[in-house]
Amino acid sequence: MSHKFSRRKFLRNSILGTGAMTLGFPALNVNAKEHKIRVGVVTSLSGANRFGGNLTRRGYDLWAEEINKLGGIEIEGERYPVEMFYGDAQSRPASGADAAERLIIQDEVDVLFGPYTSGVTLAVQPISQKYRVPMISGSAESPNVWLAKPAFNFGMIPAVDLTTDKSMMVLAENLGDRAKTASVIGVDEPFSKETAEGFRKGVEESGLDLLSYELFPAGSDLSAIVSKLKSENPDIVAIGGHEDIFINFVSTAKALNYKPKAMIMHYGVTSAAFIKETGTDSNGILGVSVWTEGLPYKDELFGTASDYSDLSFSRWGTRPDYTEAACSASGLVLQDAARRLGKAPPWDQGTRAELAKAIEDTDIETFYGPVGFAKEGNHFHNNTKPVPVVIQIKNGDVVPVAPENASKGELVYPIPGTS
Amino acid sequence: MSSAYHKAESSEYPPLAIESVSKHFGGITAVDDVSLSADVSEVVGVIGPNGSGKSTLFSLAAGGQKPDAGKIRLQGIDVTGWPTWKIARTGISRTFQIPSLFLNMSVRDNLLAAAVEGDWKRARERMESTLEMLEISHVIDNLTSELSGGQQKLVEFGRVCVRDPKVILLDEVTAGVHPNIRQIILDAIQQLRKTGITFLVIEHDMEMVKEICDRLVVMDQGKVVAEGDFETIASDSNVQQAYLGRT
Amino acid sequence: MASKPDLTPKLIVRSLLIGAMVIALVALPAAIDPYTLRIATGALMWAGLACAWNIVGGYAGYISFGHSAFFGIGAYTTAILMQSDVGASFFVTLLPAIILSMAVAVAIGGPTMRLRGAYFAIATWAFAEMLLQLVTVLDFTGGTSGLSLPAYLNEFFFYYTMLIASAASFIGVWVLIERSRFGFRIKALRDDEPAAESLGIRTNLVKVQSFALSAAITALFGSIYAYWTTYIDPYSVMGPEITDQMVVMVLLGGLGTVWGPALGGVLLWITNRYIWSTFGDTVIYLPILGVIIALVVLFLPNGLISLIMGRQRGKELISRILGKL
Amino acid sequence: MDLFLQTLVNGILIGGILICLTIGFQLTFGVLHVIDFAVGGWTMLGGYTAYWLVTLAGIDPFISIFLVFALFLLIGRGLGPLIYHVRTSRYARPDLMALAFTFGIFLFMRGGALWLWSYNSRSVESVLSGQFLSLGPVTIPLMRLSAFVMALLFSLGLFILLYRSRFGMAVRALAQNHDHAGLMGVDVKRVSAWVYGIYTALTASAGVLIATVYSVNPSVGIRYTLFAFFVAVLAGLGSVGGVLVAGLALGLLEAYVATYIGARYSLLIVFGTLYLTLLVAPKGVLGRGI
Amino acid sequence: MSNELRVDNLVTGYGKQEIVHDITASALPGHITCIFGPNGSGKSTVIKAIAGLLPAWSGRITLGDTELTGLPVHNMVRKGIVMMPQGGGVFPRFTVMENLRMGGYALNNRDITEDRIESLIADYPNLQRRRNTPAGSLSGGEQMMVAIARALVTDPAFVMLDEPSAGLSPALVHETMQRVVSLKERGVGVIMVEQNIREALPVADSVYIFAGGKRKFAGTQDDIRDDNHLMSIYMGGT
Repeated sequence: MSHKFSRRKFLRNSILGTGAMTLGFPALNVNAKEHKIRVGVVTSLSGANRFGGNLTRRGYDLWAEEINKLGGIEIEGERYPVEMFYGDAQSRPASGADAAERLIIQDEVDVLFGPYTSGVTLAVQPISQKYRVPMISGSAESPNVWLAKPAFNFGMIPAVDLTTDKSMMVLAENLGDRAKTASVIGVDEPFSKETAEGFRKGVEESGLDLLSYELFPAGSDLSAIVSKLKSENPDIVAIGGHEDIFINFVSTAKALNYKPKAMIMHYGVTSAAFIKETGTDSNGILGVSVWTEGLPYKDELFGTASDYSDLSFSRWGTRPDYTEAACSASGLVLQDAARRLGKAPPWDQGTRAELAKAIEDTDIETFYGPVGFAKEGNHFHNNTKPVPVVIQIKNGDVVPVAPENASKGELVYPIPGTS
Repeated sequence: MSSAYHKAESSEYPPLAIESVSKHFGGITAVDDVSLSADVSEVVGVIGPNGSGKSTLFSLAAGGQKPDAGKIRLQGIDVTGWPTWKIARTGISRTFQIPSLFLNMSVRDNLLAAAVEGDWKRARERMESTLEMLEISHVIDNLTSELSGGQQKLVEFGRVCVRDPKVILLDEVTAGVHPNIRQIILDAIQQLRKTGITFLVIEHDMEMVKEICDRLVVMDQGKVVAEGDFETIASDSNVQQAYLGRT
Repeated sequence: MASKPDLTPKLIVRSLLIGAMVIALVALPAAIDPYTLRIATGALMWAGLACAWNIVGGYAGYISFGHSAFFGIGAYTTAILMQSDVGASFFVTLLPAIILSMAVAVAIGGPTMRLRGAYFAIATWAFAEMLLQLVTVLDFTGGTSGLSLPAYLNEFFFYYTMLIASAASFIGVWVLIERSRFGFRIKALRDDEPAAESLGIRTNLVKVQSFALSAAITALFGSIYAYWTTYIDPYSVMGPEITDQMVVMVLLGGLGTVWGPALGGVLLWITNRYIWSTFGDTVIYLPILGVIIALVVLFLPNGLISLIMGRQRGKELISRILGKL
Repeated sequence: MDLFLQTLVNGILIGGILICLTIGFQLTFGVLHVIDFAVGGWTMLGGYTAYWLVTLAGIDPFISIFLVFALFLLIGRGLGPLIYHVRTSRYARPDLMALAFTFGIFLFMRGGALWLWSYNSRSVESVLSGQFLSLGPVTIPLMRLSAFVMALLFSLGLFILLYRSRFGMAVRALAQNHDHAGLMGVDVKRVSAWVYGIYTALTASAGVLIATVYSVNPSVGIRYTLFAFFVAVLAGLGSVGGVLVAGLALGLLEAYVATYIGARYSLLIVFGTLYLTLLVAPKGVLGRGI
Repeated sequence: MSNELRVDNLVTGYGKQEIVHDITASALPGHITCIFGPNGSGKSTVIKAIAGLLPAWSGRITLGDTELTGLPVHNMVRKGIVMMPQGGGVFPRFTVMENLRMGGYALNNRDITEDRIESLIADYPNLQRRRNTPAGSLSGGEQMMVAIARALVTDPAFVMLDEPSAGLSPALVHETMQRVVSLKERGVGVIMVEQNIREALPVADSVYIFAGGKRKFAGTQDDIRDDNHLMSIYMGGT
């Protein structure tokens, strides 16, 4: 459905727009205003973060499709269908701001769903603030996003500094005496760096011996890093980065005959690309995830976490990761807040401010887990409730291994074949 | 005219004095202990076969090259080793053997660019009168790259004139030009010398040399081999050797 | 130049046109919505940046691939000074931004501009990459996490600020380069450096002056940009794409002309945003741009402006294309 | 000490990759006097060709490298006359116009690749991927080793072509003086076009190796262009022999900085060195022409 | 003579600058044809135009019945015309042998090239000894010898020399002229542009004097009475 939609928009704009060139085609976007809730998605549909950006879109779209199957969001007994609008941030902060303003001005959206990356989110926040359009971010994990206390922005995923250190501590506790030392590396870019810093904090707090902490530029040759780790030979290697780096690290380490006893990464370990590219070499690799399909959460729209996973798989052909899940859950937050607000769309500025208040008061259970936003502190408006799960790849499957209440299998340590 | 002469005569130093100047490139001596001085309003021809060091001498005088030995004086000021732009500002102006026009600029702009370090208030006026003198006012707005070879030579000549210099060095300024254009240049030189400008010209066109030069300096293999008026030179055995080769 | 232009009909038409354009530009915000105004603001910025690059690239003849460094210096100076621990107001930050960028330009301009042609291009690129890497490893620049600025969300303010900055840049360049001595010096240096020297022009000084001027304007736009977008990181204000855009805009509009960069900058930016809002992606814009550059080099080395302003250039172009076939 | 030795090996092997990348580039500069901005673009396209050949046809990169070589030889040969035309045109500054022209080509390649294949990185699998050789405390990744060997073979092949063939003699003559070579009967235009073809073929083949050692995505080109410039500048633009030394020097610099100073600073130091090298010795630290 | 090399009404120059205005001249195989004239007279420009290094703006260049006008430079050697640019035009980074092999490039036959080189180099003991020395490190005179030997590898009908004596010492100038005579003895037509008239005139079979891009004199050495006559042609024009 979303495909058809975008193609139709594409055709319409390209046919009508060719003549009009640029200025003054807002007129084209005037849609018949039935009582719909207009939702704008600002995310990286192109550019360096295109991959992740499209994951967020899938998550948002899946919710929109599901809720529209029921006729839309229910407010005061009436159903209001959801219409989605997209703005491509091109993985650039300034384009994200352009996109947000376009969605708000030209498409007159009532609410925004947020970008994939933290940088773009930081550039879009002031726009949402200016027009008083609430923005729910299903991605964006940098703690920086919440430092400025954005009144209209809400984050579904706990910032990395809340998750990576905890997961490291969980891991250390689980390993007990078996692990004494750890080294942390990370790509020198916002999310990856903060992930690495979180890991470092976790290492220090859990009493492990930190052998080294090193950041490196994206795209560098990893042979130096791997050789150094090999000579230090820590019990745990923690890596902050995206799947590209993990793939590169695993293959470089293999070529240099190095296999750490335990390797923990964060985002991207669970991605299909990582498991496919690394093959059997992914076996035993640990990851941190704020959500997996095995968790015991559920809600009315999507059912259980596992139901959600099946639904997403049948819709997109791949299993969802926690970003997709968080994005879909963003819709649930909107649904709940709109219901509590109890006012029919379209919403004017004042109403949208009330909606933001309603979102701030969110306290719900979803397939993604509990959602509630901090109302003060450094994680203002960040959903700090989810508890990170340590997972391990076993023969291509993602198996939660810690903490105990979520565990579905034994944590294998050291990884067989360790050097 | 007399006032111009008077003004020039009041200066006690020659406008240009080259004193025992030498220049080596690698193992080759391009200019070998050359001395030469030119008086106010004098036109000195520098002739000699290819590679005799004439153009190098010009570069040494105008600052494009630094001499290894010797001194260059302009109006009595020792300018040896000064940067080119600074020497140029003391009143020496030259053309190049290889055309060096500002090809992406109009004729007007070429001349104005030449006048830029001088009396800027009168620059436009001077530019216009120079173009008139050289009879190229009609191409004032053309890009110099669009001009014919002869017109380009005129622009280059005009560029050195417009600066109001005291000494002008012309390096083969009439090479390959139409006789009409050559005549324009000759007339201009005659006219300008009357205002007290000193000329040094490298020239292969002997008719022209004969016509305008007060004095000739013949160079061969970096040295001055003869000096004097045209008739003296033409029958000088050193000169014949320089031109016709030695046996 | 001490001359009064005659009031020819051509001049009257031109003055009327310019007057109309000024009125249109000033009145524009009243006529369009904030989003379109944002695009217009961007177009003004890129026109101004192209104008800045053109000083060095077009007039002095030094193809710089390092101008993103100055954009970044401007953006970072403003961003750092506006952090809450310093708390300077926006306009106060402009002066240090400009001074710092000029100081850097003067410091590196001397040695770097001894290099010619492609060597200069590579050296400036290396310098920009070096600065980019430096910004990512330093703490006070926020490293790769970037910096957020206090948000001031008045679209009129930014439109008029850009308009003033851009207009000042163009008028400045026009006055300085087309109407004063400096322009003759810089163009003479571009076309033939030894000849310029022999005419008394102090080329080394002129080179550095033009580099510093270009850097200052670039930094000015960097400063405004930072305040406008409210968030900057190393790649968004120092990435090579910023320089690339400037180069392409000038090349397309017309190297070494006053209005070419304006044409190139506005046209390309609007095209970019149009493709983006229509197709949702500007990737296709890149290969098209590449082909256009190659074609411009082959057939229209004086840029699009030569089609409008050139006297016989149009004919020349056609004959050149026909000559190729 | 073990780490020191391993770093030495790492540096040498990175150097091998850089040599591959730059050797053809030097040839075009030496002969055509063109600084080709698109050098990273050819690398990237070579990598993608190998990716598609292994993905769609199952051809191992060690075989497809020859196909890539042949394909890009023809592509470059086709484009060569245009480059020659721009470089020898009567524009005001043909060297800069040539730079701008190749910049356009590069943008076209990068944009085209992004459009067709998007931003994802693709790894090229070879039989040697992940294999290694242990020599005492030092581990040598076989894929990198073979890239290094390939770099040496390319260089050797190029040297044989240049110094042992009639065509090579013409190329070397051309590098010294276009007019004089023409007077000896060398068809300058044609030979120049073939030189461009050889350059693109060598560079695209280097791309195959690079994609197999690392991975390939449309944006890698810029970095490789800069690295090629670096090695070329260090070697002295146009010096083919100097590339061997300069490539190794840069590889070692990168490896030792990453290991002993911090990987975070490696690019800063690399670009800083490049900048300073250009200021101090614009004509290169090593070598002279072909 | 069917194998005469002719230029008829040639007009050419550099860039936009017309240097040669309507010159007609010819040269015979087995003869030494000398072109004299002051700088800028167009003498070098003419032979560059014959060699294809400069385009003929108008006029014709022919070798016997073969039209040479407009042929690219690399075809000339295959038509039997070799030009030696000023200074010899040897490749400085090539060894002596490589330079000679380059002379045979157009033959495209390794064996013939090597045979010819061996027979040629026998006449040049200096070069024999320095076969593997880079030409750039040879003296000017030796470079000239390399250039002359190299010009002969293809067994051309005409060799054009642009100021072979430039920059050489008097003794070497003399030796060079003897080499030129030996070319003639091989039956090669020589066209020589020269400054050193005194050395060149005695070996010339026919003489042209150009000045200002025009032909001022054509004849044989006997037509030139004495130095003063020559100087007057040179300096005054006739």
